[in-house]
Amino acid sequence: MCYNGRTSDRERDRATVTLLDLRGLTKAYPGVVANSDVSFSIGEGEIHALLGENGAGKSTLVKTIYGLVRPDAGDMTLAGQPFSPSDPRAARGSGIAMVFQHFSLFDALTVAENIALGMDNPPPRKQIAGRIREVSEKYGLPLDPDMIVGDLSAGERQRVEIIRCLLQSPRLLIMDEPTSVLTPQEVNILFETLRLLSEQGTSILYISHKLDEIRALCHRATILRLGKVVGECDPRATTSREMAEMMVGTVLQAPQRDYAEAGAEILCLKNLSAPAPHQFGTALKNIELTVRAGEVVGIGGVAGNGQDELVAALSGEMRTGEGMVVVDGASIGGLTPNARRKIGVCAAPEERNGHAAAPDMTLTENALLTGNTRMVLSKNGMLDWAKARDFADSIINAFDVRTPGTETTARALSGGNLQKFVIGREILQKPKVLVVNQPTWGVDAAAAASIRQALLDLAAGGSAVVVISQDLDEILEIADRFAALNEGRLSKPVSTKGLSIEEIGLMLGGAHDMEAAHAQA
Amino acid sequence: MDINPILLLAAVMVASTPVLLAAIGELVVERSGVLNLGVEGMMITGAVFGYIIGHGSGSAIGGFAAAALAGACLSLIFGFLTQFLLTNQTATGLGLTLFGLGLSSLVGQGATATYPVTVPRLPIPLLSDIPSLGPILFNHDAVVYLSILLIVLVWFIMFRTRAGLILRATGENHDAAHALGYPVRLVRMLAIFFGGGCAGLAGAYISLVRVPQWTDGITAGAGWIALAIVVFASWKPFRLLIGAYLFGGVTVLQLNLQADGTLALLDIAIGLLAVAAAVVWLTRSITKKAAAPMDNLLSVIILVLSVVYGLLRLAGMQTIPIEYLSMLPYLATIAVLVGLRASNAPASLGKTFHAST
Amino acid sequence: QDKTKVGFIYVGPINDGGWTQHHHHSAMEMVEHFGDAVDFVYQESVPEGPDAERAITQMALGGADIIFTTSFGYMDPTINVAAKFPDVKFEHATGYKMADNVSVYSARFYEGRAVQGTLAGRMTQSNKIGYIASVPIPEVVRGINSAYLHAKKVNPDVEFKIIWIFEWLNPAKEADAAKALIEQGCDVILQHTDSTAPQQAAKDAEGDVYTFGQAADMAEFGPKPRISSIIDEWAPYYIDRVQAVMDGTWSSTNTWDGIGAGMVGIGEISSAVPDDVKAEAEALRDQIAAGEYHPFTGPINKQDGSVWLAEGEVADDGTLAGLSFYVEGIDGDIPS
Amino acid sequence: MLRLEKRPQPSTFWTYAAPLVAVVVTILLGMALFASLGKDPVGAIRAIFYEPLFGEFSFYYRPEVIKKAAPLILIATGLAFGFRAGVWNIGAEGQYIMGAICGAGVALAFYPSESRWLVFPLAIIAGTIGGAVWGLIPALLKVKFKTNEILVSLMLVYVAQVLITAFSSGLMRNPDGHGFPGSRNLSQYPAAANSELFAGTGIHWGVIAALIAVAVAYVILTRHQFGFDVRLAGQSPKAASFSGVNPNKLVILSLLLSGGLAGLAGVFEVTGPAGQILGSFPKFYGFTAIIVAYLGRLHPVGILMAGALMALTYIGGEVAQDRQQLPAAAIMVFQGMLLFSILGVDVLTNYRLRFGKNEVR
Ligand SMILES: Nc1ncnc2c1ncn2[C@@H]1O[C@H](COP(=O)(O)OP(=O)(O)OP(=O)(O)O)[C@@H](O)[C@H]1O
Ligand SMILES: Nc1ncnc2c1ncn2[C@@H]1O[C@H](COP(=O)(O)OP(=O)(O)OP(=O)(O)O)[C@@H](O)[C@H]1O
Ligand SMILES: [Mg+2]
Ligand SMILES: [Mg+2]
Repeated sequence: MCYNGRTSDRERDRATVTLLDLRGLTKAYPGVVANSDVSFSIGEGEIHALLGENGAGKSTLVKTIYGLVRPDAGDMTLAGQPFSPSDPRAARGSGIAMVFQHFSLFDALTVAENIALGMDNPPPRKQIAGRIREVSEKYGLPLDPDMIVGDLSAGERQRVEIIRCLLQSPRLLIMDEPTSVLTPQEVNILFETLRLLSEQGTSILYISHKLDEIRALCHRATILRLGKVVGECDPRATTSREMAEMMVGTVLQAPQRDYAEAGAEILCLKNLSAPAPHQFGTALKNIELTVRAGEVVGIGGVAGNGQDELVAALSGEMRTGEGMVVVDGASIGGLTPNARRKIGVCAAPEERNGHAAAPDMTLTENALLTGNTRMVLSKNGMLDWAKARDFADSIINAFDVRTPGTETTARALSGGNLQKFVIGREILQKPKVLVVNQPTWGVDAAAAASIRQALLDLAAGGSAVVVISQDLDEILEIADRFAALNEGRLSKPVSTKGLSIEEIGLMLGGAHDMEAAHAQA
Repeated sequence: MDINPILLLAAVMVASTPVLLAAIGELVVERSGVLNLGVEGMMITGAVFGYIIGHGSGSAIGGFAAAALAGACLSLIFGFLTQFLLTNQTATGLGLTLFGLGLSSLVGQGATATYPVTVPRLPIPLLSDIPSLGPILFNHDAVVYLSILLIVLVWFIMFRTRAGLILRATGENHDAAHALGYPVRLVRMLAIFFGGGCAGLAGAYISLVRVPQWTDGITAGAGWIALAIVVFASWKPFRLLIGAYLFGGVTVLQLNLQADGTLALLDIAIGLLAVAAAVVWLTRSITKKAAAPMDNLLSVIILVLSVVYGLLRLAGMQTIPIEYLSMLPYLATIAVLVGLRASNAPASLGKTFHAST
Repeated sequence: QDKTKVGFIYVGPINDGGWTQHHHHSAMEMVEHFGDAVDFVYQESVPEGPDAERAITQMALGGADIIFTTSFGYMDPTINVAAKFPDVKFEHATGYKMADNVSVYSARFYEGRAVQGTLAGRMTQSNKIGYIASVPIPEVVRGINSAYLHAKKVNPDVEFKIIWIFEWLNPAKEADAAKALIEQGCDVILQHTDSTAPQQAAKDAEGDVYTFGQAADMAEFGPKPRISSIIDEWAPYYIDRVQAVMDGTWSSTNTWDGIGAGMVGIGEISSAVPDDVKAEAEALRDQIAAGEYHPFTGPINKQDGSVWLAEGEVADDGTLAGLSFYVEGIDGDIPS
Repeated sequence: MLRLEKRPQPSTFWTYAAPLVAVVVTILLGMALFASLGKDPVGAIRAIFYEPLFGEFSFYYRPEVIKKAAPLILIATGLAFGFRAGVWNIGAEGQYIMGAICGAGVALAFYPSESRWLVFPLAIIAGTIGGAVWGLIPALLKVKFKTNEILVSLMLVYVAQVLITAFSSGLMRNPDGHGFPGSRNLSQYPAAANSELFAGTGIHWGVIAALIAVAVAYVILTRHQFGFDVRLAGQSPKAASFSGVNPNKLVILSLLLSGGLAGLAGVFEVTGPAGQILGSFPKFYGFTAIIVAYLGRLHPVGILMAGALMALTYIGGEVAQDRQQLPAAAIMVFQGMLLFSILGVDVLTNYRLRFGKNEVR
């Protein structure tokens, strides 16, 4: 049940005292109004969700609260006092803490140093390690203060961020998409922590695209669309579908699929092992996998367990030993990316800006980035720009990429649109084998649905598709078989029919991650 | 052999001081994530201002202060361009060197050789009383000690204080530092300013103590060496000391070998180097520390070269072509760069930072 | 226009304290001598090679009547430009290529080195004499040989330690070289480089270390460490040649003058030198000036022991101009 | 408050307007500098920018500008590839010197051959190879040992300088040179001379090579796979490796290329304008070319114009020295200012200057 603009009675009971009140916040960027007249309030001890599709303005709003963005208009009050932080330190001084999704850890520094940097009056050097251990044990988030952050797994890094906030005993804790790199077990531990904090009176502003989480955790949700508040609801009493439709303003369609008979074996990984490509990488260990024509294999796992390396080993960015990667009976482990594309092996890595696509290049150039071999966009090394532009155009049309045209830089596209472009670019090359990593990461529901549909259609056309994802719902939705990646080892694939999230969680061996950290702590 | 090794050591300390001073400044700059290739330009500007003001005021301290200020002011041009106008750091740094060389020559036109001001020596109590060694090694001018003190100070601030932590964080990931509310540009401007000041001091040490006089181009490439040494030291303060003394050592050794006319000193130096290399190689092989295969390689290269040298000596080689000896410091730097590998670089080094609010 | 336009091309800045400064100084004396009758232009810090050719051409285009190019490296450019401007007179210092409108001039600095060698041989206590050499050209080699021969003559025990720095002016390197020499026991330092850095190093050294001014008198370092000097005296020559242009009597000549003609000056021998030694050196100077004595008079052997000049034989100018070997007794090799 | 706001796309207007604004800014700053030195500011600027091109003696200066610009353009064009690919070769000076040494060495080895069709081409090839090999050293060390190429290439500059000084008084000394350092004059050795092709134009083979290099570089950068790979690797290395670009190959190729072109410039210089191997062989073309490369925004056509501008300030600077008795150092300062303002004003191409608060749409 939804309320447009009105607060429910139940909420009024709960949030008797308002902690933070936003009135008419507006922030414009060149060509886009990120926040337009945004008003709502957060009560003390309330867990408040902020929902919206990509680019709706959620991050901009919380950055405003944290003093990183200065609004063009509007004002805030914190516990009744006017509040306009000039920088994050001022915000922290007023009791606001924030867990960022990106850009807030320093790989070369230790956990203790990272945490000290996030506090304004950190305990002295000698005591901080003790305080970290204390807090991390209290909330069940084990962490070794002397570790170098670059060596930590993604889950552990998230813990660093969270503990950094907890050490400051904030009045308002802001979390911008904190769970995307956590295992279900870790998510449970986090939620317990948040509930505990909430009971102790800490308010929490929680941003996530995972609506089930919101429903399980939050007391109230504010929904943004195109920078404006379009509604408010009680997530516990609203279905995910309803919330998603509010976010996008249209009716959603679940992907269609027919479980076709799998065809001949196309991709075969035999005892695939490879050393870690760099200091902070993961080694691949004895991976065995076969993928048949028309089949989608989903590979789950917490980030940093070898996903990037597996994609690299398949795409050709990383070469492997003879016979480890076999396509149609031929070993391709020593081939370059372009040689692999030639025989029909395409890939889309996770990081779209800077890996799958070059941010400062135009879409035409980005189409050329992988399309050259299969689409024959050059002759004797001389590039055929007209042909490349046509290819880019066809991707834009086929995948509904919202952009002014092919000569726009990739950087100017929103994340979701760029992701559609990247996936579209590979799919239009009609690959025999397609490997994608996090195809819908940070992508809004509508765009995610169309990407998943495209992957299914590709498989239906007889290709072998490997989808690596941390979004287990996504895997259950589109994969025929599932395998879990853990510390560079791949579990035995099982059929997804009848598989539950809980079973998958166990398969991921999420527990091992915790144990390892416990052992060190 | 007419070479006195202790005197040689003392000469090395003096010869290395300018490079050391400039390098410690640049180390701080690079740790904050900025690559300033204009060290040579700031250094020579410091040299000319230090010289002129030092003579004008008759005070060495005045000269050094003016030099530090001049170097620092020049560095602000670089800071403004790279931090506020977001220009490419490599090109701007090279431009700063060009500009500094021109400016110093312009300013120095009236500065003819006059009687230099004296920089007092500062014998270290007790240590300077050690017979034969003491008066030579522990009786330098104040700036030699200052350079060593600065190293300790920079190390302490960088690794033991919050300000240092913020500096390192800025160099490591400027976006994260910004997100946490640290003033990235301010931190970098301060680091650049400090680096400029150190380079200025270094220049003044050349024009007021080491030479001491003013001529166009007097720094003669020392600023570039300082840059090399920062990388050589893997951005670690104490390793700077090794790098600078090694470099100064080869320079001084080269001149001494020419004057000596025999290769006795080179025999000793190469002998010691070979022993050191053998020890490193043996300990590595025994402990099987695979983490540093390059150290091993370097050791083996040194050993092989030493053996070749030894054979040539046994075959009756009496001299080596001196004009080629001048290449030694540069080749040694390359060898060290290969041996130590430039790891550990601040992750944001040389990248442009722009935050939108 | 009846003014005579005189141009100078310098290799260094006019305040380098050495070579260029003295050419400029002499040029100014010449200007003073003629007053309004001459128009004086100069260009400093002109790199040798193609840049020099342009600078000289520019001056010729600008209407110069006579152009002095004051560095050896200007030889080919001077010849090239001279071919294009037959009406302009050119004077090239220290070179050997001549043309109808190109004269060459140089000084017999080795005469001064003989006096220095004598003083050095007498003044050294350690019998070790340091020599900071610049670029291995015949002029420098002549200087080393001349100084060594005369030091050896008055003190058979002397030993020369030579450091080549391959530059004419690099104060930092000169200072380091001087320090290295002093640390190795040299108590007299001769230099064929242009800065006062060696003087300063000698002054800072413990005990007495003696030096000599080079190109300039460097009197500010007297009476100790600087005990005498070789001074470049170009002014009389410049006045002479410009006068010749004014008179229309200029012709292409090859001038190689020494102490006698006043092109090489011996700076005041300071009070640090005992009177008898001073007298001995001055006697040598006067003998050379009078043409009674030539510093390269046999018997002199080459470094390898072979005979160069037999008893009483005097070196001819041709051999001297291209001198490229050490005399017997000097250790080490000339870099080549 | 003044703020910079990143443009989604670089501004076309400012791409062309920025250099002009920068030149105007530099002229104003320069006039202030010259006035403060007690010189006639207008006269000095006129001497620098006008005299060489249109003044009384422009018939002489124009060819000189061309001669001066050619090596700068040639070297900068090569460097642009590396800089675009993120390979920081700042040792072009050394590669340029090695090109001269190797080219001259081969030419001298055939002395006194009269076969122009043998000696000159061989010298050119040897010079190119010499420069390329000198560039290959930092490339190989980077690929094999991850050594920083900025520093290695720079150190090799000093080694090359020692070598040319040593060779000029040793190995390559002119046997008929009266014991003076310096090789035989190659410009007076017809089989090896790189002389003017059309009398009085200043155009020699090096100028032709520079123009060809610019044209070829333009085509490669805009139309060829290699140029695309170079740009891709420079802008985003990970995307490049995903695309199939081999970063090691790129490091080696771009250093070979920039080294080779620098070597080529060196051999044209030593057989032409400079004439001989000498300690004072015209230096700094290699360093100045870095500046030229950036002034030209790493674009071949931009480099062509930047090289010409830089050469103009050199020649014009000498005119100003001659006419206004402006010190040589003042010209260096002026060049520094020019570089600073061109780099600084360029910010407007990628960013928009905003005063005060954002306007709400
Ligand atoms: N720091 C920045 N500077 C300039 N523009 C930026 C910046 N950050 C984001 N943008 C602009 O924001 C837009 C896309 O933002 P972002 O990548 O966060 O996607 P998004 O808004 O989350 O969209 P999506 O729904 O597709 O994920 C682009 O137009 C980009 O140019
Ligand atoms: N620094 C910036 N400069 C220019 N535009 C920006 C900037 N930051 C954000 N924007 C714009 O503001 C809009 C809102 O971005 P914001 O990051 O707040 O979205 P979001 O709701 O957090 O999206 P997501 O779900 O992807 O995190 C974006 O579409 C983008 O166009
Ligand atoms: Mg987004
Ligand atoms: Mg966001």
